[in-house]
Amino acid sequence: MSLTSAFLAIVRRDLLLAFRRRAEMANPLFFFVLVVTLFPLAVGAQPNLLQTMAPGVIWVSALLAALLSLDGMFRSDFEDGSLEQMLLSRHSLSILVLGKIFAHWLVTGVPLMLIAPLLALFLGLQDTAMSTLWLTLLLGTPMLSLIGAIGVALTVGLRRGGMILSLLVLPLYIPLLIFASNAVERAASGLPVTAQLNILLAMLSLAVVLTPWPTAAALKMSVN
Amino acid sequence: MSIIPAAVSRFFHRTASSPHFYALADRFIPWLLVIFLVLLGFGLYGGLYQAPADYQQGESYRIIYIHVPAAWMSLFIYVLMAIMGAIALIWHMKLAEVMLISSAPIGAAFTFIALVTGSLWGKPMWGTWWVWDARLTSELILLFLYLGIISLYGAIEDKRSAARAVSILALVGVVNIPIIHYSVQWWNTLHQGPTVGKMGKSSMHPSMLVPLLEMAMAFKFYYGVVVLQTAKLELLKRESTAQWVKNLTETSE
Amino acid sequence: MTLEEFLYMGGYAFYVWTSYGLTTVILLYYILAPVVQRKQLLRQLALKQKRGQR
Amino acid sequence: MDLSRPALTAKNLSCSRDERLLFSGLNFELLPGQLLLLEGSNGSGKTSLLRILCGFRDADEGELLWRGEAIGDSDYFSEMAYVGHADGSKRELSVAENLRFALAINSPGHYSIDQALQKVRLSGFDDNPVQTLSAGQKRRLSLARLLITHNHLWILDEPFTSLDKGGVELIENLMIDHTKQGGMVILTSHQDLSLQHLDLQRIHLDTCH
Repeated sequence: MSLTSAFLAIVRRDLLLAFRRRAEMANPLFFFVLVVTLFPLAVGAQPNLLQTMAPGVIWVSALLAALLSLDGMFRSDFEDGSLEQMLLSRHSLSILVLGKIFAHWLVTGVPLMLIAPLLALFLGLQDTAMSTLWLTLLLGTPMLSLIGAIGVALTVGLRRGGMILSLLVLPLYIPLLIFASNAVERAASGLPVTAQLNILLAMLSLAVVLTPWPTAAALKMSVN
Repeated sequence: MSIIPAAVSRFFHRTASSPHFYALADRFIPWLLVIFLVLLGFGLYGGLYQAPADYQQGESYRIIYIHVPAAWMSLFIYVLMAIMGAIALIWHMKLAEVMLISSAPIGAAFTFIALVTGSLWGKPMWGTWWVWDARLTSELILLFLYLGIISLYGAIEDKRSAARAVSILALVGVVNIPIIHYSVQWWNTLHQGPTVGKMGKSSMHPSMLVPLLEMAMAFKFYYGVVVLQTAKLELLKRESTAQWVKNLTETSE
Repeated sequence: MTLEEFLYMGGYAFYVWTSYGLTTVILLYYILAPVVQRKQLLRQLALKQKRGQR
Repeated sequence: MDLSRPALTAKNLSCSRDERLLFSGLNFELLPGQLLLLEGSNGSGKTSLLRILCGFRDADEGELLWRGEAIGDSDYFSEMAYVGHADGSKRELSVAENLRFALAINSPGHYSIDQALQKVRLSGFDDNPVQTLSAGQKRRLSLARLLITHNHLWILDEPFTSLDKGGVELIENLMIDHTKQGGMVILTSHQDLSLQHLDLQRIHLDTCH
């Protein structure tokens, strides 16, 4: 019982913090919209081209936006000593870490999902693909936070960890990118996508179970 | 610690002590080098001279004798690094850390070789230097994983923390490699990309297959030599103030 | 097969020999670099030690 | 709790940083009710030793025992608390919110949040965001965390910095209370302690080679 309450306490705390820093919180979201906007400007506004590119563009932008938001996941806890206190908590760090990741998803992943229909509209994505885009974002964005957490935990002690963070995390995002954008693509052409969604679901369950351990271990290393 | 019999753990700690390892490496290196050179000789002779030309690809297929063994090595070394990482994390064995970090550059080098030779092989086959073929794409991602490890190790100043970070990353990477591999392969069949050669091992004639295996073995022994040499250097760097290093510098004068 | 034929590689000489050449250079570098660097390091350490003794 | 048996035992600890040996062969025993003061010049490894005691770092050699067991196997970590250079409080959250979070991830101790705030003379500040507090008040807030959570051993890194005379006295009184109840304190300090009537042990790290 107290384990759940510790988990909830950390989620509540991080949500409260995000709310008090809401100006910062919106930045990755603006970034997401901005990157998507750049594509029509760069490749031209032919509706056909944009329509075929839409799933890939949205997912690559989501990846980059998540990457941008990752740095804040442990940074302030590391700098103000909260992380040390969490290490000394009587609960295992991986549970607290899972709470932090969950909160991070709530404040970064969920907004991405909410704004995605607008971007789909910008790019002229078929209406039939909309629900699949939503589902892939629902299954995929938590993975962005989970996998990203390992990278942040490894680099949080570095003065300029941002570059290395992207080098560490982006290759690990590749399977997600492949399956998610493919699912949307298939849905757009009216094909069934259950296989892709099942794979994403399996990957998400695996990530939920496996990523807190290396993240906790990496945080211990970083606090050292 | 308790799961391991005391004798085994004593053996490990004795072998794992730096001066002991240093001396042991010195004893092994010449042998590994000789075996490497012999295998290399056989492999090159068989692959470049004895084996007949491929009926479809002509002589260009001979790049296979470095491309495929290098690709195998790139994966083999990464898996070894993850094993070293696990040992380093569980038993805090300094030597495993050293071996892990000594393996990274050579693993990256093999990955790079596999990429470049794949491209050189692909040019006459496809007419372009780069095609998003499944093996080449996986190999490219693997190169990124190696570069991540190398740059993370370089970025963390305290080398003990750095070794721990790299161990974690190698383990995370090794869990992801099969997922990446299959996702890329799946993506590739979907987009109907071309593939290098026809690599059905069973269909390969023995006169072609044997040199390939000889080269693969040769590369493993080569890796053995390099990793021991690099580990020796790394140990000296890390323990430059230790007494055994001081003794060593005196005798080398 | 003459030497020329062998080197010609059925018209693929450039691709085959570039592959083998590049691999040779890389492998040689990685086997020699640690040896050279270790000798340098040992020399430096010996120097430091001598300076320390005086 | 057996008061005559050492609670924390350090055996032959050594630590080096960036190839420089900070200390080696360090032994000590800490009995319930005792206070251990770590002294030494800057860079002598005081902070490193504290971090080893907190389990953030591993010692290069040696072991730490809590009531006779290796600290990793014992319930050491639920019986100790640490206040370091960084406060460990969130600037954007209020005093009470910070303490409630600390309570949620630890076991409750002797004092309620209100009592603790009174003890560290922060009552009435419950709803103030931490970023509006002065440096000394922040420090006292982190001490309040020691009071509301369950612990026997306090590890304090330079607890007297940025405190005025009253603040120093306050911490000293807290430490006296804590040790009287059988608690222990390990701390580093530049200032000399005026605590003659405490069971005080000193370790000078510059001499530990």
